[in-house]
Amino acid sequence: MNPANYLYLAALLFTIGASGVLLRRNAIVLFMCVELMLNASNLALVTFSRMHGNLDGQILAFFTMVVAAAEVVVGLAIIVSIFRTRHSASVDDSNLMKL
Amino acid sequence: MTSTGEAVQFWVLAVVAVGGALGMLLMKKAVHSALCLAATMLALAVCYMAQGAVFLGVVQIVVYTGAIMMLFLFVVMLVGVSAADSLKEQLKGQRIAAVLCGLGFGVLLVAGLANAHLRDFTGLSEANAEGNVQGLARLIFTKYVWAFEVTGALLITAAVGAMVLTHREKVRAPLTQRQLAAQRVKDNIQVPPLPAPGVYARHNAVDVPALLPDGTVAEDSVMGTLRERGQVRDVSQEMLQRMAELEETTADWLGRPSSARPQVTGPRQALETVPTKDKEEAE
Amino acid sequence: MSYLLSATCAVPAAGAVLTAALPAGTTEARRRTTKTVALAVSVLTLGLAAAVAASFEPGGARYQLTESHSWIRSFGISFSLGADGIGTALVLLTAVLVPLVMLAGWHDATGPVSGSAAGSVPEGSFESKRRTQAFFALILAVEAMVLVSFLATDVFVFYVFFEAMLIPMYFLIGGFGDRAGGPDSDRQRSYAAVKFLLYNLLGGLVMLAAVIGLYVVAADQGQATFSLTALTDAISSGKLVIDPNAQRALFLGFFFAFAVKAPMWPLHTWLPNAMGESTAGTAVLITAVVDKVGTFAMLRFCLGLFPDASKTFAPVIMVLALVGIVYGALVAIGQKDIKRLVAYASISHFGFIILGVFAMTSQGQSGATLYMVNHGISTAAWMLVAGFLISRRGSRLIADYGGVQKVAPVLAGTFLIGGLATLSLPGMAPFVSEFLVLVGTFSRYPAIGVVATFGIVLAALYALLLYQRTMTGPVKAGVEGVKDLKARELAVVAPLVALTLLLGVYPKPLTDMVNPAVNDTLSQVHRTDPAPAHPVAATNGGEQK
Amino acid sequence: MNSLIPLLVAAPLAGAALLLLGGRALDRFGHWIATALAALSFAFGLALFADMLGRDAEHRAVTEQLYSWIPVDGFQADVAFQLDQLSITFVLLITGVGTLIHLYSVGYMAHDERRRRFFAYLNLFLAAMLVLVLADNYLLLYVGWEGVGLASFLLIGFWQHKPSAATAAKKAFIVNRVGDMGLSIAIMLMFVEFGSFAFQPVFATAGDASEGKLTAIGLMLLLAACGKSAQVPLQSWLGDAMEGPTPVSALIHAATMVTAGVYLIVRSGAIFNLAPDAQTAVVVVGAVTLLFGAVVGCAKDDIKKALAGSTMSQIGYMIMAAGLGPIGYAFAIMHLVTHGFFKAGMFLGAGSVMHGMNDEVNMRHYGGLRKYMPVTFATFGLGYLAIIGFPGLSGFFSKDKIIEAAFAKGGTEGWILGLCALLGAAVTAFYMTRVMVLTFFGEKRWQPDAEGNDPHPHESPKSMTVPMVVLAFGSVFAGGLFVYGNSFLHWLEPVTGHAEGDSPLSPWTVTGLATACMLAGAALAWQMYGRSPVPVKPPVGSLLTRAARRDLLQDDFNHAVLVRPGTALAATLVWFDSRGLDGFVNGLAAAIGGISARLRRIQTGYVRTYALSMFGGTLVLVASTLLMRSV
Repeated sequence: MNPANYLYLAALLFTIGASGVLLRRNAIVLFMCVELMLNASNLALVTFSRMHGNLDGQILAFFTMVVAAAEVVVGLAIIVSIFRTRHSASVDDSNLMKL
Repeated sequence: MTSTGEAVQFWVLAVVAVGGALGMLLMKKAVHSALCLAATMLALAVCYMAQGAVFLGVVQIVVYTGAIMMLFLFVVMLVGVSAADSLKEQLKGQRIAAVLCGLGFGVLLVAGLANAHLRDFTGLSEANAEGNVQGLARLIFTKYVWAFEVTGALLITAAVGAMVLTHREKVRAPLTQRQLAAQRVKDNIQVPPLPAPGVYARHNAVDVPALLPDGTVAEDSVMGTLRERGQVRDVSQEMLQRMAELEETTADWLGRPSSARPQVTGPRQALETVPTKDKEEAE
Repeated sequence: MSYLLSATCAVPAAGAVLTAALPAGTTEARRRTTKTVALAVSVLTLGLAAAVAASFEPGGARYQLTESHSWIRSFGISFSLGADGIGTALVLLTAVLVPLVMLAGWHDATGPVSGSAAGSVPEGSFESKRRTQAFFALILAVEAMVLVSFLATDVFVFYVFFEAMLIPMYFLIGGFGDRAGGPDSDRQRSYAAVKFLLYNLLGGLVMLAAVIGLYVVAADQGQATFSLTALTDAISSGKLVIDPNAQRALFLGFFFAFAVKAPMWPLHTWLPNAMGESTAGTAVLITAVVDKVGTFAMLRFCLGLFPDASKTFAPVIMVLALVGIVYGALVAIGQKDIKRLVAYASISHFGFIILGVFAMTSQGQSGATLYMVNHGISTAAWMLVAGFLISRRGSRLIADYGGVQKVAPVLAGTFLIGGLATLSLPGMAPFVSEFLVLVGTFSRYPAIGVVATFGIVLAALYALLLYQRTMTGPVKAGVEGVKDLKARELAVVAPLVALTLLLGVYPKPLTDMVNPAVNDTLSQVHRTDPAPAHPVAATNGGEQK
Repeated sequence: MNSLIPLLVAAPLAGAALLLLGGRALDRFGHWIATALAALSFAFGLALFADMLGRDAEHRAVTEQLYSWIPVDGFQADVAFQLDQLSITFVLLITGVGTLIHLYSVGYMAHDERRRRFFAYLNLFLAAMLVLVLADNYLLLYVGWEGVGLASFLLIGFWQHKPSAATAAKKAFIVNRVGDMGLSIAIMLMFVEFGSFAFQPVFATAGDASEGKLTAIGLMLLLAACGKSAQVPLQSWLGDAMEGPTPVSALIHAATMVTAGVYLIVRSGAIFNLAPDAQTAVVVVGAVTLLFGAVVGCAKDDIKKALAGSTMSQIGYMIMAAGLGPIGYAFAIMHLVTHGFFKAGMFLGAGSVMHGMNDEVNMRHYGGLRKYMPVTFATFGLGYLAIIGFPGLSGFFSKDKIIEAAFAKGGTEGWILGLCALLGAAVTAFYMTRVMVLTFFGEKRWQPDAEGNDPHPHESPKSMTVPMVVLAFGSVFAGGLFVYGNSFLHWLEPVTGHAEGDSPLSPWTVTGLATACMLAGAALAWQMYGRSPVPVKPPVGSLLTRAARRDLLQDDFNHAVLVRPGTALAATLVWFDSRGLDGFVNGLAAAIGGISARLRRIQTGYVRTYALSMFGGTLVLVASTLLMRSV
C-alpha cells in the first residue's frame, strides 16, 4: 500500500470537517469540526515527516496540538459565556456582527 | 511500499475514522457527535503510531481524546446533553452551498495529491534511531525552542483568558436563607416552598413534575436547568387515564347509570411559568 | 550642511505638539497661556523664515541651504530640503500670515462650535475644554506641513506632506466655524469639511499613482530616485527620457492633484463651502497658504519634471484658467454671502496664477509667483476684516449690512483697501503681479491675454459692489451696534496693509529673489520669451541709470 | 533742480498720508496742512518752470530716474519722471487750480465733520494726477491714471450715506476701469511690439511698427481716453459724478482729471501721427461728444449737470483737436488750460450759489440772484463769456483756433468737422446763456427746501470768493496771453510738433462765423428764457428734450445692453455652479453612498455565511493555483 493513502484520508477528513463547520449550527459541534480539521492536518504532517524522513513534521503537528488545546479552552469559555447570556448555543442566534 | 499488515490496519482505521467523522457530522445530538469524534481521534492516534510518531500518538490519546474531548463533554453537559439542532436550515441555500464547497474541496485536494507524485518514501528509521521521543526532544529544545517558549506563553494566556471569560463578578453579597425567605414573602409570588418533584408512590425522578389536584403538572416542581433543556417528563396524561379507568370500574361495580358518571376532564392549562427571578436562582 | 531649513519646519511642528499638550483651557487664564505660546512659536518661525530669506543669495545656485537626511534608502527616498527663490518667497508669506491668522482668531476657539450649537457643548466636556489647544495646535501643524512642502526637494517627501496637510485642515474646517451660520451650520460645516477632504484626497491619490509611476519609469532607466533635483537634471540632460504618452499620463496625474488644490475651474466647488463655513482665519489659511502649495507645485513639479507634456497641455490649461477667471468673477458678483464672494474672487485670482505659470514666459511666471504672495496678503486683509465685521454682526449675508462706514469708519476703510487690493489697483502689490501675468500671457497668447484683461473690470465690479452694499448708504438695522476695529484687530490688519503698499511700490527685493528660479524653470522646459517685433535701442527708459 | 520733480509729487502724497493716518488730532487744522502742501507743490512747479524757461527749447525736457520698479527679465518698469513743456503746463494747471480749490473747500466744507478726510483725498488726487502727467513711461502713467480714478471714486462717493453718491462713485470707477482696460492692452501691445513702454524709446521706434499694430495701439489708447474724459461711448458716468461735493466737480470733473484723456492722446502723438485710422476715430469721437454733451447741457435743469454736459462737450472739442494731429495738438492743450480756468470758475460759482441757496441745485428754483451774490455773479459771468467765446476772452481764442484747425483738416471731413464745431459753438452759447439767465436774471423762483425754511441767498465767505476771482482773471486773460505771438504754440512745439493745415476759409472768416453762431445761440436762449417767465415745473418738452433730460438715454442703453444681461448671466452662473458643477459632484457622492448601502446587505452577521465565503474563497484560490501549475 502506498503511504500516500494517509494523505487521501487526511484530505477526506479535512473536507468533512470543513463541511461540518458550514453545516452545523451548534457551536460545540462546530468546534468539534474544527478539531477534526486540525487532526486531519496533523495526520498529513505526520505522513510528510515520514516521507521526508525527518521529525520536523511531527514537531509541527505537536505544536498544532498545543495551539488547538489553547484554542479549545478559550473557545469553549466563549461558548459558555454566550450560552449564559443568550440561553442558546446556536451560532445563528448570535448574528450581531452586522450594521 | 509498506507492509500488508499496515495496509490492513490502515483500511480498518480509515473506515473507522471516516465513519466517526461522518457520524460527528450527521448526529443530531452534540453528545453523539462528541463520541464519534473521540472514535476518529483514537483511530488517528493509532495511525500516528503506525507511522512512527509514537509520541504524538500517545499525546493524541492522552491530551486530545483524554482531556480536550472530556472538556467538550463537560460543556455539552452544561449546555444540555440532549439539546439537538433543529434540522431545518434557516440560512437559505447554505446547506447546498456547503455541500458543494465540501465536495469541490475534496475533489481539489484529491486531485492535487494525485497530481503530486508521491512515490519515494524515506522512512523514519534513522530519524527515530535514538527513539522518537529523544528525536523530538532534541528538535524542540534546540531548533524550535523559541517557538516552544512562545506556545508556552500562548497556553498561559489561553488559560487566563478562559478564566476571565467565564468568571462572573459577584456584584452583591449572596443572600442568606433568611433574606431569601423575607424576599419571597415580600414579593409574594411563591410564599410556601416550591412543590417537590415526583408523583407520590408512582415516580420519584427529579424530571417528573408533581401533579396538581386537577391533574395538571406543577412546572416549578422541576429544577430550572431541566426546564431550560426541555427535559421535563410529563406524566399527567397517564395519571388521568388511570383515574378514568378507576372511575369506570367503580361505576360498573356499583352499576350506576352512565348519566350519573362523572366526566373525566383533560388536564387544565399548566400554570404560567414561574417568574424569571426564581429561574435564575434555580440555575 | 546647514540645518536652518529643517529647523524652520521643525519649530512649528514642535510647537503644535507643545500647544496640544498644554493643560486644558478651562479658565480664561489657561486659554491665554495656550494662545500666547502658540503665537510665540509662530513668531519664532517667522524669525527663522526671515533668516532663510536673509541667507538666500539671489545670484547663487537655484537650491540653497540644501540638506538631505536619508529616509527610505531602498527606494532612494531622502528627506531633503532646499530653498529656491520661489519657495523662499512663499515660506516668507506663510510665516508672516500664520501669526496674524492666530491673532485674528484669538477668540474663535473659546466658545461653543457655533451660534446654533450653543449649549449643545456642555461646559467641561472635551469639546469646550480642549478647543483652544486644538485650534492653535492645528494651525501650527498646518504651518509646519506647508513649510515642508514649499522646501521639499524630494518628490515623495513633498507628496507625503502635501497629503498630510489635509488632516489638520479637515479638523480646522469641521471643528471651528464663525458664529454666523444658520440653524444647521454644524451640518453645513461638516459637509464642507468632508467635501474638502474627499476632493483633495481624490486628487492626492491620483498623484500618488503618478509618483509611483514616475519612480518606476525612472528606475527602469537607472534613475531609481525620488530626488527632484536629480530627476530634473537627468531629464534636462537627456539621461532620463520618458516616452511622450507616459509623460502625458504622469503630468496629468500630478496636475490633477494640484488643480484640485489650487483650485482650478471646474474643480473648485469645495473652496466656497470650505471658506464660507470655517472661521475667517481658517479661510485665510486655506486660500492664502494651503492652496498656494498647489500652484507652487505646478510651477516646480509639473514644469520641471514633464517639460514636453507641459508644453502640450499648456493651451488647454490656459483656456481653463481663463474660464476660471471670468467665471469666478461673475459668480462672485452673484453671491449673497460675503465669505463665499471672497472665495469666488480667489478662484478668479487662481485662474490668473495658473495663466501666468503656463504662459511660460519670464514675466508670466515671475508674475505668477508674485501673485501667489500678493494674493495671499491682500486676500488675507480683505477676508480678515470681513471676518471681524461678521463676528460683530453675526451674519454672513451681504443683505444684512449697510452704512457700516458711518459707525465703523476704520473698519470700512481697511475693508475698502482690501477690496482695492483685490481689484489690483496700481500702487498696491497685486497690480504688479497681475500686470506681469497679463503681459506674459499676452506676449505668447494675445487673444487669451485680451480676454483675461476683462477680469480686471469684473474684479472692480464685485469688489466695489460688495463695498457699496455693505459699507455705504444709510445705516441698516442691526448694524448700529457694530464697533470699530479694536487694537488687536488693527495689529492684524496694519501689517497686511503696509505690506500690500510696500510690495506695490517697491517689489524689487521679491522679484530679484524670484527671477533666477523662474529662468531656471524656463530653461528646464526649453522655453524662451518671445522677442519683441521691433526691439527698441538697448538704452530704453527701463534700464537702471 | 531736477530733484524737485519727485518732491512735486511727494508733497501732496505726504499730506494725504498724514491726514489719513493722523486721526482726529488733525481735525481742527488738517485742511490748512493740505492746502499748504498743495501750495508748496505749486511753488515747486513754478520754480521748475522758471528753471525750464532758463534753458533753450531743445534742452527743456529732463527726466528724473528714481528707482527700478518692476525688474523682470526683458520687462523693465521704472519709477521715472519726465518734465517737459507739456507736463510742466499740466503741473502748473493742476497745482495752481488745485491750490485754489483747496482754499475754496476750506470754506465750502467748513461744516462737514469728515473734512479732514476730504482734504486727504484732494491731496491724494493731486499726487496721482501729477504722477500721471510726469510719468516717463506708460506703466507709471497707468498708476497715476488709476490713482486719479481712485481719488475720483473716493470724492464722488464722499457723502457715502447717500446711496445715489455711492452708486455714482462705483459707476464712475467701473466705467473708468473699462477705459483702463484699453490702456493696459495698449501697454501690452507696445511691450510685445517694442519690448518697452517708455515714452522716448517707443516714440523713437514707432516708425518700424506696422500701421495695423499702431492703429490697434491708438484705438486702445482712445478707449482709455474715452473712459477718463467721459467721451462717447463711455461718457455716462460724468453726469452722475456731480453727486460729489462741488469743489470736486470743479477740480476733478472740470479742470484736470477729465482732461487726462486729451493729455494721453497728445502725449502719444507720435503713435497717432502714424495711424491715420486711429486719428479719424479720435476725431469722430470728439465731434460726436461735443454735440452730445452740448445737447445734454441744453436740457438739464440741475445746474451742475448742465455744467457737466458742457464739460463733456468742451472736452469733445479738445479731443477733436487732438485727433487732428499736429495741426491741433497745441490748440487742444490751449483750450484745455483755458477751459480749466473758466469751467473751474463756473463750478465754484455754482457751488457758491448752492451754498447760498440751501444746496438747491435746480436752476428753475433760482432766479434774480445777481443782486444777492454780486461777486459770484461777476466771476460766473466772466466765465460764461469766456466759454461761449466772447471776443477777447480766453475761450474765444482757444475755441476759435480749434475751429480753424478743424477746417484746416481739409477735404470733406474738414468741412464736416468745422461745421460740427460751429454748431457746437452755437449750442454752447445757447445752454450757457440759459444757465446764466435762469440763475441770475429773471424773477425769484425760490422754493423752501426739504426742512421747509426759505433760502436766504448771501455772498460766500472770502475763502470761497477769492479763488473764484483768481480763476475769473485766468479765464479773461489766459487766452490772449497764449495767442500773443503764438507763445503757447512755440512753447509746446518741441513736444507736440506743429503743422499748418490748408484751411479753405481764412482765419477771419472762421472767427466771424464762430462769433455769429455764438450770438445766434445766445439770442435764442435770451428769447426763450429771458423774455418770458420760466415755469418752475419743467414743461414736458419735445421728444429730444425728454431724451436729453435722460442724458440721451445713455443709461437706459447701458442698462439694457450691459447691466441686465450681466446680472442675468451672473445669476445663471451661480445657479449652474451650485446645481450643475456642485450638483454633479454631490450626485457622484450620493451614487457611491447608495451602492455601498446595497453592498452592506451582504453582511448578514451569520458566522456560517462568513465561513462559507471564506471556504469558497480558499476553494477558488487553490483551484486557480492548481490550474496555474497545470497550465
